[in-house]
Amino acid sequence: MGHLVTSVAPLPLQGGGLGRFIDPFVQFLTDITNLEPVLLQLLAFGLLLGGVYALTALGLTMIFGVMDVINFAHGVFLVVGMYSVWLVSEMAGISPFLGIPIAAAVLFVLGVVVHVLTVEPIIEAPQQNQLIATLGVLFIIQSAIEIVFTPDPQQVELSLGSIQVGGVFIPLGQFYALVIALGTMLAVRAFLNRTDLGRKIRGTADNRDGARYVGINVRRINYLTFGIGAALAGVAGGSIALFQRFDPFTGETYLINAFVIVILGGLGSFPGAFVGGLIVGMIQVFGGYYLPGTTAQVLIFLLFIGTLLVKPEGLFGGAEA
Amino acid sequence: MGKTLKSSTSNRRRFLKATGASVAALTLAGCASDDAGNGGGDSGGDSGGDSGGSGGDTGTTTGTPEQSVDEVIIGSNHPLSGSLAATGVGMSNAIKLAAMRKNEEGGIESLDGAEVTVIEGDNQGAQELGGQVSEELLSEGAHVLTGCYSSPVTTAATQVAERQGVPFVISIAAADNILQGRDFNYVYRPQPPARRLASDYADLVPSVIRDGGGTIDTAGLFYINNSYGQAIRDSLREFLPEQNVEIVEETAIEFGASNANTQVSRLRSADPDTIIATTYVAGGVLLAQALQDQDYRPPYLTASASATFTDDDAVSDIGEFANGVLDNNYALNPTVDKTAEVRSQFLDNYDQEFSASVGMAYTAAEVIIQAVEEAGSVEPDDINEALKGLSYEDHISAMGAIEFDDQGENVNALGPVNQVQDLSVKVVYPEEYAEADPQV
Amino acid sequence: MSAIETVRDRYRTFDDQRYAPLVKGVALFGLLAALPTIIEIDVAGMELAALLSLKVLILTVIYAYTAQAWNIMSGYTGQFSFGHAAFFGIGAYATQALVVDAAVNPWIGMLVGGVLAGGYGLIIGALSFRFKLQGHYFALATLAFAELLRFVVTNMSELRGANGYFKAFPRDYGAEYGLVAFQFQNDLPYYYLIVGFLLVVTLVSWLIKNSWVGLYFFAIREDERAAASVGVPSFRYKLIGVAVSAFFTALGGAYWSMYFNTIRPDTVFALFKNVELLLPAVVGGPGTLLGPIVGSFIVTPVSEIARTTFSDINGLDRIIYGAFLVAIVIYSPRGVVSWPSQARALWERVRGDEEVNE
Amino acid sequence: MLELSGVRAGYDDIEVLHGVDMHVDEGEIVALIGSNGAGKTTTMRTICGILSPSRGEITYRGEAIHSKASHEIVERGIVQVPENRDLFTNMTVIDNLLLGAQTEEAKADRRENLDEMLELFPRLAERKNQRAGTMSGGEQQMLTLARALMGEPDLLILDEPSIGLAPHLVQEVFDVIEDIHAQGMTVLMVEQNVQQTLKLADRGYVMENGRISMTADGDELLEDEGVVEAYLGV
Repeated sequence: MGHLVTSVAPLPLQGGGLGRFIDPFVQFLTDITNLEPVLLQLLAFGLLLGGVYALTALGLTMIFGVMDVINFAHGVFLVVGMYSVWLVSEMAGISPFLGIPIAAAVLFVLGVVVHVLTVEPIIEAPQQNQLIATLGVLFIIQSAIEIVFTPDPQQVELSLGSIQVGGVFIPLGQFYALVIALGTMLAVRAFLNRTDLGRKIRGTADNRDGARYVGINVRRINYLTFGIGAALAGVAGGSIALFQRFDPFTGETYLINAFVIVILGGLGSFPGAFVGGLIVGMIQVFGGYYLPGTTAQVLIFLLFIGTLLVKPEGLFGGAEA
Repeated sequence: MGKTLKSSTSNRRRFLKATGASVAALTLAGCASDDAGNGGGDSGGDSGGDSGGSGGDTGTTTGTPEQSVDEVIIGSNHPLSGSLAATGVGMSNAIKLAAMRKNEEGGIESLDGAEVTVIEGDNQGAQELGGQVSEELLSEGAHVLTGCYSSPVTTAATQVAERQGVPFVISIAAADNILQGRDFNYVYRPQPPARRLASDYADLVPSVIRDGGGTIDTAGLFYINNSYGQAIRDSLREFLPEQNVEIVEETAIEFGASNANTQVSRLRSADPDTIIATTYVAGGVLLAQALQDQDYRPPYLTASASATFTDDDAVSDIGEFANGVLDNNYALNPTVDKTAEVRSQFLDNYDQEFSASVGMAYTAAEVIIQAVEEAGSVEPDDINEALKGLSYEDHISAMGAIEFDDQGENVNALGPVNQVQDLSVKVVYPEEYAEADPQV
Repeated sequence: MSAIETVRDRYRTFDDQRYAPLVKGVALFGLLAALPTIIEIDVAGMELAALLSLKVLILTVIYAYTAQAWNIMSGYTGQFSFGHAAFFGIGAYATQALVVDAAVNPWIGMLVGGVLAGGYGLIIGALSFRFKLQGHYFALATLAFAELLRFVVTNMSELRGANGYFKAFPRDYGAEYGLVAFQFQNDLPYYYLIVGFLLVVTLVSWLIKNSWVGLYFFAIREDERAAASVGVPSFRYKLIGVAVSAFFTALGGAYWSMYFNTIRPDTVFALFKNVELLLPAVVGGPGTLLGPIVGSFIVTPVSEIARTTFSDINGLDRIIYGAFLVAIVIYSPRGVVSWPSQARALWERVRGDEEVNE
Repeated sequence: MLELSGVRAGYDDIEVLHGVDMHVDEGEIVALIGSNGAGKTTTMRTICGILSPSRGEITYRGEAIHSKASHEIVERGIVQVPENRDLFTNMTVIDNLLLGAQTEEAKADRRENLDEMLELFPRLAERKNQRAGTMSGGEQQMLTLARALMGEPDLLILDEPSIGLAPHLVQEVFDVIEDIHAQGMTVLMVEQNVQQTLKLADRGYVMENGRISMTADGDELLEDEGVVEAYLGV
């Protein structure tokens, strides 16, 4: 791979004064002016990572957008999706790809149950109560998985490898996840825009009181929404299981990034989630390449705060879901 | 709260937990019921069963009002639930195994065959529970403590032991300053801490490569961005230049990251002679995956204190690509027969991998047992004196006799060099512990 | 008149007296001060200490303290902060960085931390309130400010990166074990110290609640627009709430760092630290003086009892604890301290019905 | 047709309605008037199940409906034009109208009804693919009314249908109300435009402090001195 070795990033020693903030950007600009081939590779990685992140945010944005509930259990829903796919492929010997719809079904049921038992009774209560209720759900499900499947990491036996397109490597596992993310996004969007139920969900998201005045059964919309949101988490978790080892605690890192994406993209907005995912993915990839340590995450939170302040409705906020 | 107790009780102070390793053994058999079916011929099951009847009865119903010298209680303070539990449970099991083996040999000789009992506490990997669990184990009658895997938890746990004047032998806790400069009188660490592991890397790995005719002038670090990763990184920065290895690239991965693509791109463009990985199991797997995905491998793929390339499961998950990786970490000593014996017993009993970490915990338990044997007493101060003067050679870790300095560090602690050969992890250097020659 | 009613009426008469808060406060803190002794009392062969050790008591009071501090901002002004770990961590880090790197006495470091946290709170508040963030958006913004610090500190070698600090010995900063050094050789003084902290923050909270500042706070919480229309400078008063709350939360972080010996970005700035700090207030009753204290004496012991009772299966205690959280917010959305008044209301409704029927 | 007896309701701890008694008969237009804060909107919200009464009874065609959810009340034929409109502001005019048809019957007819509404309100036809939130206040009010009519109500409840509208639009709204009443729809309305309302109404109720203080025919109320003084500003 010698042809790629044209730029050696400066040694990013942490604690090196102001230079550590400036040098990476100088390096980045130099690489751009030199049209370094590595930029194309990073772009591809950013796109792939962004796709995975977008997928993890879809369910959250749906529940957040329609019901105005911050679902802390979303991360552990992802984990249930991972274990579902793993169980299906390890125990039943079915292809993990077929496990993904099964994971969605499992999560739909789980989502409805969780909603009816914990969120519905306090849907009108102060928001912090819902937050704590879903936190309780997180503890319950996470520990239940831990007890049943042990805390040991698991892995779906599937080596997908990578392909090379014009000098750019594309890891296939993440590529499939990106395809699934796009497909899911389009499918859900079509469902919301073209079906009666979808219209009711959008209406409820738009104006809950309005929905009640026209006679929409808001309770039913609530549990369906929660179920669909959870099912989307199932799809996301199942897709992640295609390329990543996981344990009962894997969901937590995804959860925070999913919040960032939901806000970046705008509550309830699916294209927004996609763009938000791409932004976070790109920052992580380019930031990870040029900046020392995990400083990229600092940028992500700064962007998050900036969005909240300047455009809290998100990039796609206010637009139709 | 001890795992050996079958009935729960509201007063743990009065109501001592199940005594006698016989009960422990029974519980173990229960846990590992799968193995008990086919592997029950193992002598441990029999002897446990023999004495179990009476011992179990008296143990759970009456308890012992005072410390008596017919049993020695080791308190194991580990994360048995939560995100660290995957390793923590294995470590605690290893400590139970050490007790069981001692009891099979007839118990503590110098105490007329007193049995070794292990009581377990779950610190959940939480700093605020470290001290609490230590106290609980002590109030349940533990004579000596061990733990805790996570360094902040260990700090809290050892503090309690020190204040109460009870010896604490650290099973694993990597942070250097747990002991160094703490003025502890009761805390010991057989394991090489982070700094020692990194310095062993610098001392050993380049010479292995150079002796084999290879060149290692530049290195790229790949580390997990938490305290353990940063501690190793800082020490490597200090020690590698002394061995004429220049660090030309550093890249960090976040805990729980989904891939290592960017990091590998970065390492790839720096193209060092070696990549040095310092990660938990997951991070190393991601590294291997991303390296393969980008069709890149430096001349030497190495690791320092990385859990990945000493973990049989991870190595088999990674497959072919793992072959040849050089890793320095604490390791089991393959040159003594006892290692294989303990390993197979552990696998039979717990259906878990006997990893280097688990092995280190096993050694910590043996250190405790040996100290009690030499003390001939369960008095904390007697055990403590024994630990101070201890020189324990008959252990299964790949290091010299375990002897503690004034701070409680093992002067002979060592992180030898392993290599993955034919998908199995082999110690290759220093020669006294090597089971195979390094392939460079 | 039944005996219960007599008692109730007497209590009401007492409650109206001006000295009532003082008497209640003295009784409450007297009880807290006596707790370490009480738990050792042997009743029929059982000690409370078997359930609640001194360490658990300390933890309980720490969280009562932080929840009380959180309550000043979020309970009183209604601005729900989900990022108090930021202030907690700043307090811990300022104390340790100064004591370890510059041999500054931890009490001074603690105050520096308090001021820094107050400043950070003002920045968060000024930005958020200027841009009119509310509800979930405000909660997420505060969370982001806390997470931001976690990653900043992790990547800053000046603050020892992810490795964090180990507490120095008293002799390293020219002190001896004791109050001045903020270090003790056993837990009991630590307990009384945090009870003292709790007393101070509760007093401050009470003073605020019973002053015009508190009146403004409540007005803002109930209806900010209406408050503004009658001339309450809501922006300024919300900032006061944040700053006071941040300051006291930082002192809690300082205490934490001295008691637990070591801090790291992923212990004091942890994601779930944000939850732990405020949970007692929500469970007990946000916006009330007693809520955070009562809440903490429920949350922490319940988690502790679950842990010790269900220890046979690792992780079961978290299931119980999670179910408990769900149950408490469903059945008592306004907190445990509302139980007596709810019971009274129910009682009066029943009686009211009887009167109507007569 | 609709009867409220002893209805008490409110928000959280604050009771707003202290026992409301009123009724609406089939085919009537009934007006509810009163000063701000008297409890008119609370009454409307309680009838439609947005709030549930703490005491008292609401019956519709002999069936108790006070503990029913809002969608069940809509199913029975009561549809409201709420005071603050509660439109789906991010959705198109068409979507808003389609969402108005929730009952089975309304759904079956919704294509026809849609055409009818677009005919009835030409402004809406012009903007049918525009987002509701981008329209003017008058257009939004038309849309709210049209959305309610899409539900094919038997009893239409109007809460301040002319609020904030330009005078010529107010007249338009009243014309529409008169029109649909003429087609046989029962109407219960709250209006600040008291004079015009009472002229239109068969009967009126005056509400004060959460209670009905008087009731009479529309014309009688218009002549009542107290009412004239309090609500007509003469």
